[in-house]
Amino acid sequence: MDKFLAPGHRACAGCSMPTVINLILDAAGPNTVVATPTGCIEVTTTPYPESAWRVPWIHSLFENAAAVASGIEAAFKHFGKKHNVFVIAGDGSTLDIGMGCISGMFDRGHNVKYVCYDNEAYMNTGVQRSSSTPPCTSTTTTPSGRVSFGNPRPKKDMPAIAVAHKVPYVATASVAYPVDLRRKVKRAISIPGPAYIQVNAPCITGWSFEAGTTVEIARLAVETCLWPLYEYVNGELAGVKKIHVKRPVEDYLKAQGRYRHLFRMKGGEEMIRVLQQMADENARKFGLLYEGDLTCTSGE
Amino acid sequence: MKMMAKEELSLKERMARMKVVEGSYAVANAVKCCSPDVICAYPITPQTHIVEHLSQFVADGELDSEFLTVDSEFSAMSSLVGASAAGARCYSSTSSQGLALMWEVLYNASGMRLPIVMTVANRALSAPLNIWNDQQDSVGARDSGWIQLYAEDVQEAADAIPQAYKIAEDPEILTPVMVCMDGFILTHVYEPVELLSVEEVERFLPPYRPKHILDPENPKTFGAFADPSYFTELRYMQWEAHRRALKKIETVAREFAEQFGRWYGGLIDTYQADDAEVVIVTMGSVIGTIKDCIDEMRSEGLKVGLVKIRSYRPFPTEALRKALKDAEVVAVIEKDVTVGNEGALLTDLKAALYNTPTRIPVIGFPAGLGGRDITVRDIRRVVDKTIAARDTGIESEMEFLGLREDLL
Amino acid sequence: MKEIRFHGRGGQGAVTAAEMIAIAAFEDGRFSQAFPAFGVERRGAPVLAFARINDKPIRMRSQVYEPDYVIVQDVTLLDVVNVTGGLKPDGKIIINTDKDASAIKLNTEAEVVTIDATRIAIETLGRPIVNTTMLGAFCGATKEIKLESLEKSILTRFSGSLGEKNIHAIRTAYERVVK
Amino acid sequence: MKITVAALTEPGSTVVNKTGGWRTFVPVVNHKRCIKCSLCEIYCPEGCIHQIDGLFVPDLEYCKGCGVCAHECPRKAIEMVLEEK
Repeated sequence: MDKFLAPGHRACAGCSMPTVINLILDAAGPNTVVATPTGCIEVTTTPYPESAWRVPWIHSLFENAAAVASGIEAAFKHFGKKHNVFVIAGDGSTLDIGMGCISGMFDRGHNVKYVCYDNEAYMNTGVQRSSSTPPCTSTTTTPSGRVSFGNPRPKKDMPAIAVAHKVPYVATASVAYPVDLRRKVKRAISIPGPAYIQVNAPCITGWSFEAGTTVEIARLAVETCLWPLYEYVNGELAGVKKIHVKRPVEDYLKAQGRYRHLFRMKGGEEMIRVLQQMADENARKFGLLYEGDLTCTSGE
Repeated sequence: MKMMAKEELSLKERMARMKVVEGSYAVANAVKCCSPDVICAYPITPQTHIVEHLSQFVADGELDSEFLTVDSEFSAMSSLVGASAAGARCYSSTSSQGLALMWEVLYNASGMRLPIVMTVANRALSAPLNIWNDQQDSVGARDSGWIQLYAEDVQEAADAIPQAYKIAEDPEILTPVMVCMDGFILTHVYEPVELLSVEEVERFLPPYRPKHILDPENPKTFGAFADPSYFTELRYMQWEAHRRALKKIETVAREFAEQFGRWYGGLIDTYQADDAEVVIVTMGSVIGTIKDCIDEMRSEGLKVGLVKIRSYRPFPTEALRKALKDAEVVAVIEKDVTVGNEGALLTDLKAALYNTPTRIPVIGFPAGLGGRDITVRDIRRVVDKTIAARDTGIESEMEFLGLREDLL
Repeated sequence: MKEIRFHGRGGQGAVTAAEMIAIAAFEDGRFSQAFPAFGVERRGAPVLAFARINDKPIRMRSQVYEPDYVIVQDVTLLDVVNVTGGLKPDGKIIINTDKDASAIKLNTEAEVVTIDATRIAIETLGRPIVNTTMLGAFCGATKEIKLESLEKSILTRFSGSLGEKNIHAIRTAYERVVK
Repeated sequence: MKITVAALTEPGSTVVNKTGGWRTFVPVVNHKRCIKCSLCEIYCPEGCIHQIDGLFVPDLEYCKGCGVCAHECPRKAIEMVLEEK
């Protein structure tokens, strides 16, 4: 069966983003309209006069997709049309520049399902830090250097911000867990009002990992507990993806060029310990482990 | 061009149809009569009364629109981009900083050829913060691809709304329209107005039936990105649409006059200009004061006339050349100034006249900045200076009208 | 053309008063215009509003500099604002005060009319909101608008018993000034 | 081709852009080992692995040779080999 995103698009070989889009649209179905801000999606899927999209799709600006989707939803409401309205947006446009529009969209309670594919930096413009970039990540604007371990700040907790807006459905997901992702999209649609889903979406260029390992990297993020999979329904934690074997963060970090400096620099070990504490805290906070589960200490 | 009404109504007949209302109410009522599907606006002085009246119409069930109380002007225009692409007739209104905050979306709406209509309640741009009227805001947006109409009085600001939709939604035009009205001076004034009715406007303005919308049955892509091999042509198409709008604005104004008996000019209008030696060119609410002043000066034997710019974008180059061909000297009064050059209208007008045989002297007067009142005495000074420029040569091409030199 | 300037304090309804005059004059079959001296004044600060009445459509949009009539809603403004500025010598200034006109010293040749609008307002409306009462006095002192037209105009803004009370206030002020 | 007002484009029209030329390595499927889990089809970023007559086949007109299918195949039924051009 043809996917909703046609081949011939210009995404990097091994990019996770087209897979994320196809999983979303596979779950949402053809009765769906998508708004997308400026970013890799727009540039790679809609080079005029071509478009990869097989659902109606609109791009306006970098920071306004949530507002554009609000207007679409309002128009459909006015005309009595029942279509799913989605935003599919990167982390820069979501956590940084588009924050005001998203806050407004959540606040007004539009029936818009907002999916952020989170590749943790501004990849379209060349891997600059966003507020979704994790600590100790080397980007082109927070490069590692003699006196720097990369990004000094924690990752902004956007799902918590969505929950604080009383968004009825908030979830995290991963490209490595397609069944879970599709289920969450369907659940988001089934609950009236806004929804927010943040999907971990590795970027082969910005994260610098081996060809073919895109999904593997995303899976490691979950298995290390650096990317917890959870759902909030009406402000309550309503489900988590449990981890059978919790992997050490090194397994995730060492597979990516953006953390290479942590294994080479003096003091890098201490930084890795900090990241491990973050993962452990996620495991504790969300209850990611089965009782008595093992934690691997090194490798496999 | 003379009034095109089938039958000119007597003043008494017109008075019988008038009501004294606030300018913002008249505009909101005109918007209501156009039955927009989606309205998005963010409060900013002096535009607020327009959206408050519209909100009340919705609350009272008199207007069936989705009214989005958005988080910013930026979101307001962005939401309308989405709504318009989804097939909705859309309205917003703003002022000053609000328009500036929309700047990025303005280009987007026009580039995507979305026929949104917006009232700009003209106000100065900060700093220093100033809530009063001038036209720096919309003049600053003159290159955004929007059509810009400027209103002389409340009646015109209201009547321009259905005209704006008719122009914007024409499949040959598909370009958003800004209706500019001077903040406070027109938005907050109470004066007699013939209020439009839904039935009348329905006869004038056809329903909006866009050819392409966001529709899962026909899943088009809106807002693709265009590389250098296509961008120029897409801009050219916008530019062509503005050229076609030159005619469309005239046609729609005539159609309006035929049905409603009210004529404000098409692209421009003139007052006592036929035999005028000195012609003032301007736009907006200062025109009324100038007309009174011209009557005075005419009674004193001074051949002064007025050319009113109604459409600033598209710029009515041909119409201005024709209207000014017999003038001896021209003064431009405008409520904006390009810091680093001169008034924007002054530059535009001089450019329009440059490649013509009648390259008459043109001098400019930025006036009314930040709400500085423009008085009859000010207009007289403009005329005196302009006559001097004709008789003894141009002393300075531009003068800030009413500049308080004592403060400098 | 007749031009009117209103001096009040923010919250006293000077702008509404100007609007009421515009509506009433139009009711009389004349053209009119009313507008505030737009500002950011808050409750209590001195404010200005203007109105024009004419037999033909009004095009003039500048502020009023040489009024035929001035209405002062609050006597304390006499100390802080030049209320007679530009007032025509054959014009009138109507001031809300319990003093007699002869006790008011102003730099003008125009006729000074005084009215204890605050007392009338308290007695008829139960509140010291004087804008409508002052309109009754204006109507009586100038005959520029018909009393019935003013009453109609008031009823477009105030309905029910509030409308009736305001009309009572207007008539009281009107009669006192006419006497 | 004439340009369209507002740069509207047709759905799925990127199919004219054959991205197969981007490839260095080509996936070769050992259909005997395949258990038809369809993970390769799900994960393929190009959406160009299709089931044809019961077999999972990459459409080499579009396959960019990223290797995700091979890496994710639980039975190692797909091998990336240097493509001869």
